[in-house]
Amino acid sequence: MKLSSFLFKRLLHSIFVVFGLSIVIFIIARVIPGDPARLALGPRAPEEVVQRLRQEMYLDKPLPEQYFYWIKGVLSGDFGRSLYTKRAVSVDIKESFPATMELVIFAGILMVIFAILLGILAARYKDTWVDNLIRTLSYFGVAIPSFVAAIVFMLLFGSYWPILPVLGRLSPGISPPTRITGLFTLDSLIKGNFVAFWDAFKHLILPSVALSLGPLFQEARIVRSSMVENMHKEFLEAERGYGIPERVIMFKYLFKSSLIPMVSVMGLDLAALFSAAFLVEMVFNWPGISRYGTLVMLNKDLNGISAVTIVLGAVFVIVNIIVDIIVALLDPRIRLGTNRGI
Amino acid sequence: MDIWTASKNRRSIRKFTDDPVENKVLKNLILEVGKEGIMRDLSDREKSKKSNNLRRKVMKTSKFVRFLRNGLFLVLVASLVLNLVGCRQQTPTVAEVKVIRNTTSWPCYIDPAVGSDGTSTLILCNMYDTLVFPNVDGSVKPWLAKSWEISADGLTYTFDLVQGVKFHNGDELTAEDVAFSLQRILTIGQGYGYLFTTSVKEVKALDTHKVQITLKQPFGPFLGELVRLYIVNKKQVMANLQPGSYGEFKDYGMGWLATNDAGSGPYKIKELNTMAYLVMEKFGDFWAGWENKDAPQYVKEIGTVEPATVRTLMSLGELEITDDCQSVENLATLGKLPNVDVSSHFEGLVVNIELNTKKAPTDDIHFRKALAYLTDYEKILANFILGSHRSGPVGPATPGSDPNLTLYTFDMAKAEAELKQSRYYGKLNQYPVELGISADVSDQEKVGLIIQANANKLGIKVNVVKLPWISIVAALAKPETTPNAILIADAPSYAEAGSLLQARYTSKSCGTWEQGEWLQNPEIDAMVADALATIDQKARFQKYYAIQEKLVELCPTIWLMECAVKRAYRSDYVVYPAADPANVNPVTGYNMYYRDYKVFPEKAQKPYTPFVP
Amino acid sequence: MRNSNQPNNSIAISLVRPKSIFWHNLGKNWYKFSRNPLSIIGLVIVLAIIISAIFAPWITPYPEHAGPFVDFKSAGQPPSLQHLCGTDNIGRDIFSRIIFAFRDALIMAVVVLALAVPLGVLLGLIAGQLQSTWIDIVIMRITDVFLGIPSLILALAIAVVLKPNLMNAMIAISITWWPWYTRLVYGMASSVRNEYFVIAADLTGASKFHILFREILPNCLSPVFTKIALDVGWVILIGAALGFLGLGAQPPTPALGQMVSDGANNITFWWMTIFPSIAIVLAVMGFNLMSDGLRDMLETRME
Amino acid sequence: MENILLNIKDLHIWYRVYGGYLKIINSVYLMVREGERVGLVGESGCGKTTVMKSIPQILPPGDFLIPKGEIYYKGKDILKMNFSEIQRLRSREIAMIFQDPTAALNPVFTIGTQIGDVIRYSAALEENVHQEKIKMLSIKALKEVSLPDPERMLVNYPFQLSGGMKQRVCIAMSTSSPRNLIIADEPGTSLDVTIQDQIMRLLNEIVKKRKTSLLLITHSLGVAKEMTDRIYIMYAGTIVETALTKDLFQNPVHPYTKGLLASVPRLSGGGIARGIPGRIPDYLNPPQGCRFQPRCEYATSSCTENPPQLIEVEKDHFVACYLTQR
Repeated sequence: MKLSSFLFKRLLHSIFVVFGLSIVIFIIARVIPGDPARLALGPRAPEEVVQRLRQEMYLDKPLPEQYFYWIKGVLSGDFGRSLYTKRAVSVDIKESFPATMELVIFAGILMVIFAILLGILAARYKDTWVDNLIRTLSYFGVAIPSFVAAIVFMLLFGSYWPILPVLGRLSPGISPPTRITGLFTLDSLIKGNFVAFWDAFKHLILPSVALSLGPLFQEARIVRSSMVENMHKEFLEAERGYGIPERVIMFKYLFKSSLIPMVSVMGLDLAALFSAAFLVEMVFNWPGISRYGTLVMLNKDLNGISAVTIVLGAVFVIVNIIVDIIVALLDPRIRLGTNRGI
Repeated sequence: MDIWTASKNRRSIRKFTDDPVENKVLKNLILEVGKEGIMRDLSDREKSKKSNNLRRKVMKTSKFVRFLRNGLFLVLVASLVLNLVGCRQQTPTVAEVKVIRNTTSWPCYIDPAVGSDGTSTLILCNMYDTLVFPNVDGSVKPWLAKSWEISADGLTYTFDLVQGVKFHNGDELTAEDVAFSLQRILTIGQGYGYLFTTSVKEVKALDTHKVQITLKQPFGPFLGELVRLYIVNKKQVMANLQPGSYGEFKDYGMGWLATNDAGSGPYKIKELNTMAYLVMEKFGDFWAGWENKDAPQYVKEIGTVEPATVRTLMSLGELEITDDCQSVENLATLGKLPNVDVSSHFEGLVVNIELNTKKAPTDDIHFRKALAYLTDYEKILANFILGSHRSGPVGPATPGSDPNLTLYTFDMAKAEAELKQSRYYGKLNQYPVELGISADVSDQEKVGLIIQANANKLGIKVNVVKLPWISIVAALAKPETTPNAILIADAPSYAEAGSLLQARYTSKSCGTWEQGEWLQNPEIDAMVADALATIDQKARFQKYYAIQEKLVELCPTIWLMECAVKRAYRSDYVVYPAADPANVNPVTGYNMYYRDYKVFPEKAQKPYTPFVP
Repeated sequence: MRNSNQPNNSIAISLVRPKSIFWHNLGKNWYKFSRNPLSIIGLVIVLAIIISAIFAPWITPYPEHAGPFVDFKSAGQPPSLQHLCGTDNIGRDIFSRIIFAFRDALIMAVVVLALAVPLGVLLGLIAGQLQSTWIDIVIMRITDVFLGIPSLILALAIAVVLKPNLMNAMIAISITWWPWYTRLVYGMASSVRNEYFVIAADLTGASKFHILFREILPNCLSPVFTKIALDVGWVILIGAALGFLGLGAQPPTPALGQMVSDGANNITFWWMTIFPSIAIVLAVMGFNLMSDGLRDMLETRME
Repeated sequence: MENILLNIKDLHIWYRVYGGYLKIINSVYLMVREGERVGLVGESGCGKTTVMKSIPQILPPGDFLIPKGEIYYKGKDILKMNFSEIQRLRSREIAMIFQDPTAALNPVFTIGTQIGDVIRYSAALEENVHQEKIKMLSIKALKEVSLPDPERMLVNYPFQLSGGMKQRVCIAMSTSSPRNLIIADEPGTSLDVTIQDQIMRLLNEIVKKRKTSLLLITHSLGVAKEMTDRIYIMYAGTIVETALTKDLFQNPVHPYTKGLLASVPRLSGGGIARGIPGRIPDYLNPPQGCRFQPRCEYATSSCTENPPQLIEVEKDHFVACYLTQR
């Protein structure tokens, strides 16, 4: 009951955010210098042709009206025609989004697993060499930008050590599995096509590692610190005092109470992976929405830009909602509603 | 010590070679040093002390390799596992098909009425047919049109079509289709439409195999232009109309043709991933037949020119021919790969620095000349694209370019002299020169820097600005936003000087990316118009020469070079026609006419990754 | 017990401003800071970067290589004694260029934060003080909208519509940066404003201004300082990312991200990629470590 | 004579901070006999809690240091015990009741889980027990501390209970299985007086019923007077006086004790309480000699030289003060 109302609030709020976002993005996209129609049609297109496109894109209308038409389209899933690929943006996005999804999910899994693992290790063996090692590592890891990692991998595995594929989602030899979810690994598994699965999996490794490297270590640090912080809590002393064994305290009481801050931060980082993907996909030539986004941005394809940003914004918001739900489920104080709203 | 490590390293090399992974290591070590490097080093064993630097290089790389081996032990283990499993699946499942895989800039627009960039052009050439076909000397030969007659006033052209030409879907190609295609491109006006919107008045099908085109005014190179008129299947297009704003023609099939083909060319579309690649398949009953039995069964256009990518594909044997926009360094590296050669030919692609004649300080002719003199052409040629050569307003490879034209040469003294005459001399620092270069081509930066360095010596401040292509297009739309100087490569649309001259220097083309000069010189306009209206080729060419001389004295442009089109390709099993100067076709795209290619997969040396359709 | 004596603590804080705390017991702060050797390492790195950036023209072996300079003869030399990090494909000394690149990187960080922080903090304060008034709502909703999308994407979108150069890159990043500070300060302010000492000040009839800047602000500052130190690193990183896509400083001005991508275009010369990458990592790491130290130093622990 | 359960000898505990160690516990002697109820009384911040936590070794590791001293439990030195022994001690012998129930209960677990685990791992039942038994026992434990509707309580989270209830839950947890020694750290001080009173009564009953010994840590002599047989007066980490409760109240010897007694408001006669001037000294560099000396009205030169030892002034009445030695 209380949870539902909390969720409702949260939902309302995020709808508002996306809406506000759409305005910001629209404004950004529309201040692009130069006549987008002309840009799209190239220099030699006769004036009347350009005029036609302008009308098709409502560029001759005042801004508010343009926005109205645009948002109307967006709500009906129509982002207009990409000036870059000359196709419906929605089609492009449908095509490219799963690729990014797959990459981010994979990276996310890596991130969460290793972060928690390292974090717990470091906390458990606080101030021992294990802890120091992990912490020093994490200081490095955090500072490695995804695109630098990507480039270095590319350099290493692309030319000096060609053991892992560095390009695209599948080797040229292998035909992509029939599209069900659009995630190659998943589809190929569903279809029982293990060759394709293995290939797709190999292609995933480098990009997702490059993507998750930074956040992974950041997480590890947060996990550690939040566990260490809880270690000094009186209830832990109490539980010790009551004679509850260390392992139970460690993996039951300490872990769950430390999980909550972890989850919320991890959610943010998970969403942030989408933006990091912008550069990684460029480097690894990964046909995802982020690469598409970068291309349309660099080519000033305003329909593309606004579509990609709004979509990613929405994803970002949705991820955040999900995280909030998880936190709520973990933390009774929120679930049973004694905390102050959002 | 030196010898010791070298020999040690040799031993290690011999040790490697049985192990698959290590083998790769060795290979890469070889690419790193350049194979002849190692070979020499190996043979030199007894007469040592020689080629020290080489050995040092080997040593260094081997050190690097060793570092990799130690530092990345885990990776190695992982890789072994992966490879083992990998190998099991990599054994070619199908008979090695004849295939050409070719990297190219992206995206491509495969609608004949939309695409006009390099990639689109080469695809269109292969998927669609034209009335006439370009010869290597730039003239045209009958193709879909087995003959034609031109009225005395040079206004009406009547074409007689070949019978029994089949579209990819089996329909017969008729005059209707020709008329429709021309009408369509005229209406849509994108792509190569501009060629015809200026010249064509109307088109009508006289009967099933006779089509008549009427021009607005006499136009000499019209036949040449027709190599850009791709004939689409009217029935098929009309059957696939989507809602659009072209009245009865709805969207004129643009939606459908964006991802499908309605052509009759030697290759038909198989699979198009608009973000990544295009696969074309040989069209079995192509009307002109397949006397070339070794032509590729499949062609894959891979949508990337990213050096690392290209190099990796090549070194894994997943690529037959590269794109033509690789940097000097990368071409050198590619050339060192086993069985890879770098071919070089000219297609009339000229690289110019367009000077804005409507903006200080480049509005002063002396200033422009100063810039032209202080440009170190030799250095640029040596470092931009090797094997290129100097060129005037029109590239020597293009029919109609003036063979004896006197060009500006690198001469700082002259440059200074010109500068002294310019009205900006003495207040140069108030007039910095903005030099725009395309962010997409890495090598362009070099050119910019070379000029910047020299200009600096004369006190001219040059700011190099890297712009994404689209921003360049936007900037050149108005004289005030056009930078003082902008580095742009341009190629003739059809094989004649007139094409470039019209597109580059007539007032009509001001505001397009093709003219950053804003020349707006009525004299030139008149001369060009007159030349183009001349039917007789000889006379026409003479007029072209005159225009080019006139331009040189106006100096609106720093004509750098005609760019060699360089592609790295697998010489062991691919016959790449353009590699032989005799077959080089001056019309852009026709050197990628895959019908003439020969592929022998069985001859392929390792590394070779067969293509599985 | 603990709860009941919290306010007196806070009063103690609010009466002496963090700054003066800092100066008064420098020794103690230094102890707190240096308790973690890593923070000292961070400090060293940061100082090294800043100093080398400032004195770049004097300490770099080839200062002219950061300007309009071409020397194809010595292009693509591997690291050696005369070229510590080798030379790039245009024959410029990479080491010198990295040092110079630090300049722009730092300038960018400073400018961005100088724009974003005051704005963010001010809005946060105001919203926090005038809680649940329409001002608060407007400010915080706008903040939410800006936080509703990854900052890199927004920065990209803004940067591409402007002309690619350093200034615009900085503007783009600043626009995406302020909301974080607004939210941070908002949180702090809205908790601090319920502390006894603020209420006390209110009751004694202190002016809104006084309360805002004398009572509340000082108590929000230490996390802000920490975040600033941290963000310098992140700004450098985002800047590099933009540069990587060619949206940063223009050639021949060296920029870290630009250099990395150039390296990617000339993979034969691995050093063209590796060393700028290391430079970026070092910079970011240095500031991270230092900010950790700052946090240990500034945060006032209970007990 | 009754045998000794807990015997702390010359215990020193230091706390690591900037610039060195806080010598918070400075030679504490303390003894608890079987079935005896002992009070440890002192101002807040004099180190009572530290002593208490040091007994089952639950002081936050790292920042605390025990330079010297022994803590004998049933004749075995806890400080020399290995981990399993300590574990056994915690789970079977000693029960802790913490000062602040809110802090002592894990906020994200239900009462049922927490008390259930205590029972599961307490020695009472080593053989693995099924959920039902545990549930039953927990309910019993909750009933014992007279909490209403225990079944429902099991699924509640701490934040859903009132302070008093939480405190009872804490007691229930520590008494859910038979223990020999209950260490109660100012139970209920964070609650209002009436609740506190109830809690105290409850504790008292349990101790009486179970015949377990009690170490009650409190800052109020009043509470101590009602609940304990013997009292230790602690000041700034040292025991200054100890005696049977009634003796102590009849004739306090140490000036500090006197001060404390004086500062307890008396309803009968007496007028306003007279507090002790000054405050607890700085542990970083405590005053020479007797730590109370700066605040002591009778302080003489000898007090400033070296700390006075505990001297038995009469039976079971020890005082650490030079006044007694004149």
